This record gives sequence, structure tokens and C-alpha cells, in this order.
Amino acid sequence: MSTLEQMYQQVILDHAKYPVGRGLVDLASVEGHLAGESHQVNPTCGDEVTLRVDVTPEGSVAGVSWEGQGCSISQASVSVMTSLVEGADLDEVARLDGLFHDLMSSRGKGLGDDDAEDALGDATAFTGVSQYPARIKCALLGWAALKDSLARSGALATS
Amino acid sequence: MSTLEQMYQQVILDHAKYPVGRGLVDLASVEGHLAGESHQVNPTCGDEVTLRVDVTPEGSVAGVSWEGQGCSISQASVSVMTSLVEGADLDEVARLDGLFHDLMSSRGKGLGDDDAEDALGDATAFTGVSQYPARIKCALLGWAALKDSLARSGALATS
Amino acid sequence: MTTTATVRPGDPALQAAESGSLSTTELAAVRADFPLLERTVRGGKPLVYLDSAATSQKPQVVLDTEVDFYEQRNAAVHRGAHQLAEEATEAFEQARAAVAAFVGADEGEIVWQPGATAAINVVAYAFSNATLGRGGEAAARFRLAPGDEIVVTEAEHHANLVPWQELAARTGAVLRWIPVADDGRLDLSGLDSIVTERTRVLAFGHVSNVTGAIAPVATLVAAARRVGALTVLDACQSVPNMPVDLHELGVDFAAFSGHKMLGPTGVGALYGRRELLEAMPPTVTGGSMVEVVTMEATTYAPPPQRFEAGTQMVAQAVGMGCAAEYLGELGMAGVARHETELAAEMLKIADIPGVRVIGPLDTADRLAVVSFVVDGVHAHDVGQVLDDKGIAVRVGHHCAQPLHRRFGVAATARASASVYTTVEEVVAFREALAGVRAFFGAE
Amino acid sequence: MTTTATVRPGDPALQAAESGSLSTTELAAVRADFPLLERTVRGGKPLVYLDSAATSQKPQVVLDTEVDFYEQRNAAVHRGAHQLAEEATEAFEQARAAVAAFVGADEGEIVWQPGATAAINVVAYAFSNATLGRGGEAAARFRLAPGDEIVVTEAEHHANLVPWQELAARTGAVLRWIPVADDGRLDLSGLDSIVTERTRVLAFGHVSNVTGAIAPVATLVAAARRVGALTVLDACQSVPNMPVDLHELGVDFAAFSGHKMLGPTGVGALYGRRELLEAMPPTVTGGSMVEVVTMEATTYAPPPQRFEAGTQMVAQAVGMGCAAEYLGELGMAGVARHETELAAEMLKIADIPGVRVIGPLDTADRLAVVSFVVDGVHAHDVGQVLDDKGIAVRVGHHCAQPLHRRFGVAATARASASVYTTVEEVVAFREALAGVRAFFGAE
Ligand SMILES: Cc1ncc(COP(=O)(O)O)c(C=O)c1O
Ligand SMILES: Cc1ncc(COP(=O)(O)O)c(C=O)c1O
Ligand code: FES
Ligand code: FES
Repeated sequence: MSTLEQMYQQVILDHAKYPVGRGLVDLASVEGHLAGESHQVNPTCGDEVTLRVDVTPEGSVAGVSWEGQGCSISQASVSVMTSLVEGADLDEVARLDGLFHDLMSSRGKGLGDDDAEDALGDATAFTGVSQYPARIKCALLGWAALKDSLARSGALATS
Repeated sequence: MSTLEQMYQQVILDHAKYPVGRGLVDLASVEGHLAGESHQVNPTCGDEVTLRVDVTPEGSVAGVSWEGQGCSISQASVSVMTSLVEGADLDEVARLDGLFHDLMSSRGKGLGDDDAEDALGDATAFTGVSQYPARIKCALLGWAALKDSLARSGALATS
Repeated sequence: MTTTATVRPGDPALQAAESGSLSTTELAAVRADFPLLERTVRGGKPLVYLDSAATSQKPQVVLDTEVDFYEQRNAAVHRGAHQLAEEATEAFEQARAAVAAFVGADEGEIVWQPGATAAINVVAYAFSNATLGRGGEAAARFRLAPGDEIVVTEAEHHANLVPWQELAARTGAVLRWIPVADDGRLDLSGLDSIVTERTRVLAFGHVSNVTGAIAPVATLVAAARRVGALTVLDACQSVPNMPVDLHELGVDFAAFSGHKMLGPTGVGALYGRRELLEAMPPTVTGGSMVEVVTMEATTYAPPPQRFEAGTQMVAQAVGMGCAAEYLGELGMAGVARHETELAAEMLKIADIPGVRVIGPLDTADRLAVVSFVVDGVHAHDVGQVLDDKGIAVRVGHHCAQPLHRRFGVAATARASASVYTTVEEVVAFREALAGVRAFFGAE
Repeated sequence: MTTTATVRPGDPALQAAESGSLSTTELAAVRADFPLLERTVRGGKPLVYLDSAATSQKPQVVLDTEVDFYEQRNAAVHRGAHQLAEEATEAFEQARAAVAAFVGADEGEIVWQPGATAAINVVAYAFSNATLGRGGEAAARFRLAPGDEIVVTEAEHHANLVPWQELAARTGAVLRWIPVADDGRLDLSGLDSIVTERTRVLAFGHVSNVTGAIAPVATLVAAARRVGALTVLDACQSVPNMPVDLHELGVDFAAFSGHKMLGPTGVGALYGRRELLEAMPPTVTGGSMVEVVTMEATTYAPPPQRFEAGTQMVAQAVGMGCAAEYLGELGMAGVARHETELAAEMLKIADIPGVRVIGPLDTADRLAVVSFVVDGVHAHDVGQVLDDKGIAVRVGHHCAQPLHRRFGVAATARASASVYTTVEEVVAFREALAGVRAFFGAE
């Protein structure tokens, strides 16, 4: 597999084509839930994502919805992330965020840790992206929006 | 003679030590004479000369006096110039000014013209200075002051 | 200065180029001058560098000239009593003369700057400093009053837009702009209502770094003159790629960068008509631009030094002078013809299904800078696939967000040429581009 | 990056240097790295370069690194989808990290600038732009009101004086200054009445480029902190010649130039505490420093990019990073000790009849920069006679007219050293200087 094919894994191309969670859902708050929204711009290209998160009173992610414009890597990444974090509790989300950042710093080597890679599931498909420094920000855009929207929801403070 | 000795000719060292015309003379105007003063700064070193000129009704230089602070080249040059132009008519001054500028552009070669060099007299001692681009401005400082003070006297307009 | 250039003036091949374009042998000779072009990328693929509008590659002679400066005559200029300082000053000023001659200006009208962006900012800050009272009587021409207008175009690079927005914000002047038509050229239909008696500055790009369109300079200069506005030409893309004679164009100011015209990074030039430079207050202040400094006040040196505060980018200026000579020896008329050929080749991408070119589709009044979008594939993904084949194009908004917005796109991919670009490279690019949609399953 | 440096880290000779000064062999190895030092001048005389405070010479590794950048990875940074752009960006950012590490700063606190002069101007314009309402809420700290004061010292280089004079003139703030004592050091006796509650900025030089005196940074920073003023350190002469840790010094801003620290011309750095850079409005605007640009308005990128408008001096930044590594490997403590030895040698000129040193006569808290006058001989004539013997010194006011006026002289001659300067060179200088008065018959 060429490094280009390592970057554009089939999982990524599929998520870019059929994204999960795309289309913003109204945040008319469910009783006791916390909700937050974030808008993030990738300054190097001007691409953007707007993401909303809904957190249960118990501190787990009830739902993520988003709207965005960007390259296949950014769109696929936010889509994969959405599937991954839905239902997860906030500690788990923080762990996944940390793992995904580590993956992006791995320069194509991956995490070399089966447990961690199992946890990341489809998101390990982004290993190839980490060989392209200019594209790492693409893959991280959605994760930045998730973190920020959680912070804005107030959920991080209570957890 | 080294190029340094070509620059610092004895004539120059003497004029620097015993300058002609140094000490500003009051310009309380003589009947019918035109008088002008100019202050020039060499921006590359901050040195300066203030020069006064007195022109007869017939259009010849009755007197030059000056005050200045600067290197031996600049002080000697204004001194030599003073001796040279006193008594000369304005056309002659213009010619000398032109010749001296040509000399300064000669890169140490001189004017190659006996008449011209005769006219310049002691000022030909500055030939060596023209080998040092950074010092050419020193030698021209007094000449710039003379030209400007003549312009300010109004004598150029009437001649 | 050009001691190792393969192509030399008077070369019969070059004389031919004066009437036609560059021949295959000439082009081969030119390419041999550029060491970077021998590089391979992405696992041994030959590099096809189509990103010259961002920055050009450098001929060996420019690199050698710069190194020679450092190894033989590096010293602070304009002030030394020592031989190195004399030699450094001479090299620096000769470079100024070379750049001036190359763009049809007088030596005293060329101010060294770190780049075109800095150069445009110098003019914009001259206006705001004058408006704050700096520069005395002489600077009256640069003083803005409420209601005064600054005109730019919708096609500008951010470098020729944001400084004017900021000037407007600092002074209360109003920013207006000439719109862009669907074909990517300026829409001059409303020119007379945009450039009016209220206009004090008209700033516009000579050649768009997105569409490649050449602006109608004569028309714009005439409009500005009619109302007494000063003109500022962003000549970044024109100077490297076509003959430019600033006196003939009649603009008041112009800015261009060394790194886009085969010269080093970190150097550029501001051109200003002598009389205007004389009247302008400085922007950056410090050493070497002063006359008399006391703790209380400072008087300024005449131009160009007034606008060259601090130790200058001497080695880079010398390199830029060498680059100007190199291009001058090649002959800009031939260079421009060569690039017109390349533009024609590039524009054939419009025939690839799903590819849309942003900008003029014909080769009249345009250079070899072609931006495009691919249906269903983001520009960055397009660029990545091309890169994998060794083809370097630029992706993004190319520092022209408003122009991209005008065409309803956030980003484009852009291929651009320089004197060393070949038709074969453009063909390789076209072929690779034809396969992009399939790669992403977008067909 | 330092692929050809003769002196390498871990070299036992160097370890020794950490505790002492540079040994003769080490110094010889260092000198061999500097091609220009082999030059002869004025008819075959070996060059004795004592003008390093104006600009330093460059080691081969810096020249090679810059050329290697151009030949292998020259491209526009931060934006490319292609391999060259990736590599160029990496080299550029690694250089930033190297410079940051060298001066004890974080990467995000180092802003590339064309030089120290430009860097100081960026801070001065941040104040005036904020005062004109730019930068919103965040910039409140930079807004000046009538009655606000800016404090500098009488010893400043024009680069750290004129921008503040201009800022005062643009905003109505008042410029005050700390005077210089007879020994050339700052006279701090009136400090508390000069740095007061009205003081908003205290800008001062770390090491004077005329007297070589090192300023009492801790005292000045404490005085500024007491009244909530921001400090701006002109570190041009300290960074190349002694260990500098900006975090430890506790200044808010600092500026220094590449060309004085063995790096290329055309590059320098602005240091700013992260929190302040975040709050500051930009000075130079254009491409690459923006987030969203419409024709109506622009939002700015976070620092350091916010202050890096337009194409950067990439090759020069990479060269400056290499120079920082080269000096770091030599060890700045050893370099400083070497220069103290040289200063002691230089100061012996005070024993030559008719020679008067301007500045401290002892080697405590001073570097090897020694300015002097010769009774009855103008500085320029002194310099010319030395030059004839191959000895390059600087003459004039060294961009510090007020300091010269303080000592009643218009010009001085100045000898200054760098890491490659030898005691033998200083001795040759002393001997030549001893003959100057006789040459002019001034004895
Ligand atoms: C003390 C000091 N400050 C500032 C500067 C200005 O630095 P640059 O000319 O590199 O901008 C210099 C050198 O010229 C200097 O010696
Ligand atoms: C049309 C145009 N204007 C201005 C600029 C800015 O030039 P620089 O980045 O060299 O300052 C560029 C290039 O980036 C350009 O293409
Ligand atoms: S290119 Fe913009 S997010 Fe990937
Ligand atoms: S050095 Fe100043 S006039 Fe000669």
C-alpha cells in the first residue's frame, strides 16, 4: 500500500462520502441534559466545523451532530469520532481524545498498543494521515470542536 | 606612496591643521554685496559645516568663512576650497565645482587633463580620496555648503 | 555578478527567444541552472514544481552570489571606514540599480523591503502616520480625512487588502472595491462611481495570483489620475513573469518580492515616485534612516534610506539584484511568451470532466496561473493525490478569501509556472488530474 | 542541521571551555569555520575584523544550511499539500524551536522578524494601533492615554529610541529617559522618579553597542513591575555574546538580530510573553496572519503567526536556527569568558597617550565592545589608518547620537569582538592605534 493509500483508507473514503452525525440537531435541551456548541476553523485552509454535543445528567454523550466544510480527512474524522463517542462517558471521551492526539503524533507508526488501538476502533484508520504533517490539523478539527463544545456545555466542570 | 598616503597628502594634513577661512565672519552686508549662509550635514557620520559667502556686485566671491566639525578630509577640503574660490567669479566657481566633482568620481585616476588640474590647484591633492568611496562625501561637504550658500545669497539668480 | 549562469546575454539562442518563446534547448539550459529541480519526491518521483506563484526556485548563480557575498564582503553597509564595508556597500547599491533597471525605475525610487507585504504596509502606514500629524507640511498629500475613500479590488491578495482595511479602521476612511466579473476579470462597469473625488488611494494587483488575469493598468491609472488619487500596484505576480516598466505604467507606488522572481527569501522592493517618497513619513524607524537624533526629536534621512531602518537584508538584496539580472538576460518578452504557451496547456484541464477553472479560459491578458476546483473532491485532497505523483500544486484560498467567496468556493487547487516550467510538466499534471475523481470514487 | 561544524558538542575540548575560556586550539577550530576570516584586504594584509558588533561573520555551516534549504526544500511554508512545503515548514519551525531554546523562551513566544529594529517597531505599533482602537478588549493593556509615559535610556541605540519617540508623537504619550553616568553606566539614582505609576513601557538595551556596559536588568525589571509597566529588552548585543535566558530575566518583550549572532542578514526575532502576544494587535498585515477575511473585516490568527505577515524569510530563519545551535554547542558561558579576556586586552588602549575610552574601564559587567576617541584625530581618520593595516573597526556615532552627545563627542571609533576574535588581533589593533597620532602629526 502506498503512503497515499495508507492515508486514504477505505474507511476514511466511506465516512467522507456517508458521514455519521452530519446535520445539526436542535439542542432544545432535554430535561437535566447539558448541551454545548462549538465552531472551529482550521486557519491554514479556512475549513470549518460546527458541532453540537448533548450530555446526559450521568455524564455520558447522548448525541453529537455537526455541520462542516472541509477535506475528506476532516469530514471523515469528525464522522468517525461521532460514532466513537456516542454513548461514551466523559472520562472515556477524554481518553479517546488523548489517544487520537497520540496517534496523530506517531508519524505513521501507530500507537503500538493493541488495547489503545482497539479503543480507537475505526479511528486507527487515520494512522496514515500522521505521515503528512499538513493534514494532521484536518484530522484533529472535529476533536477540537468536541472538546470545546463539551467545555461550553458545562459538562466538564461537573464531571 | 601607499593608497593611504595618496589620500592623506601633506597638503591635506596641513590644511586640516591650519585651515583657511575657519571662523565665521559677520555678514553685515557691504553695500551692494550679496551674502548667504548654509549649514550642511554629512548624514553618514553626522559631521557638519556652516559656511558663509560674500559676493561682490560684479559677481565674484569676496570672501568665504566657515565653521565645521569633521574629519581631516572634510576640514582640509573646505579650507582648500576657500583659498581656491576667493576672488573667483561665479562661472569660475561653477567650473571648479564641476571639476572637483569629476575628480571625486575618478576612482583615484585624476582628471587626466592638465588645464583642469591646474585650475584645481591644491584641490588635486584630493585625488587619492576618490579611491575611498566612503570618504568622497567628506571631501564634497564644503562644496555643497558653498553651492547652497551661493544659491541662498541670490547671487546665482543675478549672474 | 552572474558568474555561473548557463544562459548568457548575446547567446544566439537567446536572441531567437526575443522574437519567439524559449526553445527546448534554451529551456534545458535554464533548468540546469536550478539545482532544486533535480530533486525527487515521494519515493523517487521526479519533482514537477507547479507552485512558482507561491515562491520560485533559485538559479545557482543567485545562491553563489549570496554565498560569495558572505564569504568575501559581508559587512554593515553605508557606514564603514574599512574595505569590507566599502565593498558591501557597493554590492548593495549595485543590486539596487539592477532591480531599478529591471522594472524601469530610477535607483532612488527603489526601497529595499523584507517583501511585498511589508512594502505595501509602508505605504499604508505612511498615510496613517501622516494623518496623525507626522511628516509635517510635506506629508499633506498623505493625510486622510473622514469621508475619504480607499479603493481596492475584490481580486486582491490579502497583502493588498488587509493593510488598507486596517488603514481605514485607523483613520476613519472608507474602504470600497471594484468587483470581479464571472470570467475572473475586474468588472469596470461601475468604475466611475467607485473611483470618485473622494478616492485618495487606488490599490490593485497587476496580475491575480488566483486567476492569472492581468489588470487593465492604464484604465485604472487614468481613473485614479482623473480624481487625484494615488495608485499602488501589487506587482508580485507580474514582475517575475512579464516585462514591467513602472515609469511607463505610470503608477505612483509598486511592490514586489524577491522570492517570487528567482531571488532569495526575505527581500522585496517598494517602488515610489521620487517626489512621493520625499514627502512620505517613515513607518519603521531606527538606525540608518535618521539625520539628527536627540532624546527629544529626530530628523529623517532622505529616501530611500528613510524607509530602510536598521541593518538591511544585504546578502538577500544582492541576491535579488542578481536574480533581476538573470531574468533581464533571459529577456522578459521571451519569458512571457513561454508562459503564455504554458497557460494554454494548463487551461486544457477545463476539458477534464468535473474540473472547473476559476478565471479566464483564454490566454489573452493572463499568465500561467490556473486555479480550479474538482467536483466532489476538496482541493486539499486533489493536491495530495497530485503530490503523490510528484506534482506540487498549491491548495487553499491562496491568501485571497474574498475572491474565492466571490466564486462560491472555500478553496481551489492552483498550478503556476515560472521560466523553468516545461510543457511536459504541464501535461503530466493534466494526466494526473484526470485520475483524481476516480481515486475518490467521485465519478 | 550543523553538518559541517568543526566544533561539535561533547568534544572534550569544549567541555573544558565550559569551565574556562576557549583554548588556542578551540579558537583555531572556530576560526577555520569562518571563510571570510581568510580574506586579505588593502593589498594582501590579513583581515583583522573588529566590527562584529555591527555584524558578525558567518560560519560555513550556516551558509551551507541556507544553501541546502534552497537546493533541497525551498517552498512556501504552512500551506502546502506537497512534500517540499512539508519539509520547508518543518525546517522553519525547527529553527524557531532552536532559537527559542537558545534564549530560554518557548517556541510560541518567538516571532520571526526581518531584524531587531523591525521587532521593536512591532511592539511600538501595537501600542499605537491599540490606542487607535484596534485589537478590541484584549488590547486594553496596550492603549495609551494622555499623561502616560514611555521610559528609555540615554544609552539606547536609535532602534530602541526613535520608535518610542514616534509612538509618543503618535499617541501624545511622554518620553522620559534614564541618564548615563560618567563611567558609561546607567545612572539609576533617580530611577524611582523616572519609572513611576505613569510609566507604561520601559525599553532598554541589555548591552550597549557603544560602551559595552551590561545593564542591571533585574533592577530595571523590578522597577517596571512595581508600577505595572511592560519591559522591552534590546538584546541585540547580549544574545550573540553571553548566555541569555529571557524567562529568567523576566522581561516582557525582547528583540535580537540574526546577523549579529553568526546568522544571515534579513532575519531577527521578537520575543514576547505568550499572554502579551495573544493580546497584541498586529502591525504589519497581509497574508498568513489572518483567520477569516471578507472585504469588510478580518480576524487574526493566533501568535506567533499574527505577527508574521506575508512570505517569511524562511531560508534566513533556518540559517538563524543553525547559528543558534552553533553557538549553543560552543557554549555561551565559554564564549562570554573568551570575550571578557578580549575586553581586558582591548581596554589597554586607555594607556596609549591621547586615547580616551568611552565607557567602563574595568571588565566587570561589560562585553568586548570598546569605543574611544583619539585626541586631535577624527574617528573616521583613525579608522582609515587602522583599515590601511587591515584592521576593520567601526567609526561614527554607531546609531547612538544621544550617548555620544552625552560624552561631548560626535563620533568614536569602536573595536568589537565575537567568538572568533583572537587576543593577537586585539594586540595588532593596539599597536596600530598607538601609531595613529604620529601619522597625523598630532603628538
Ligand atoms: C544595541 C543595538 N540595538 C539595536 C540594533 C539594531 O539591530 P538591527 O540593525 O539588526 O535591526 C543594533 C545593531 O545595529 C544594536 O547594536
Ligand atoms: C499577488 C500577490 N500579492 C502579494 C503577495 C505577497 O507577497 P509576499 O508574501 O512575498 O510579501 C503575493 C504572494 O504571496 C501575491 O501573489
Ligand atoms: S484541508 Fe481543510 S480541514 Fe483538511
Ligand atoms: S567622516 Fe564626517 S565628514 Fe568625513
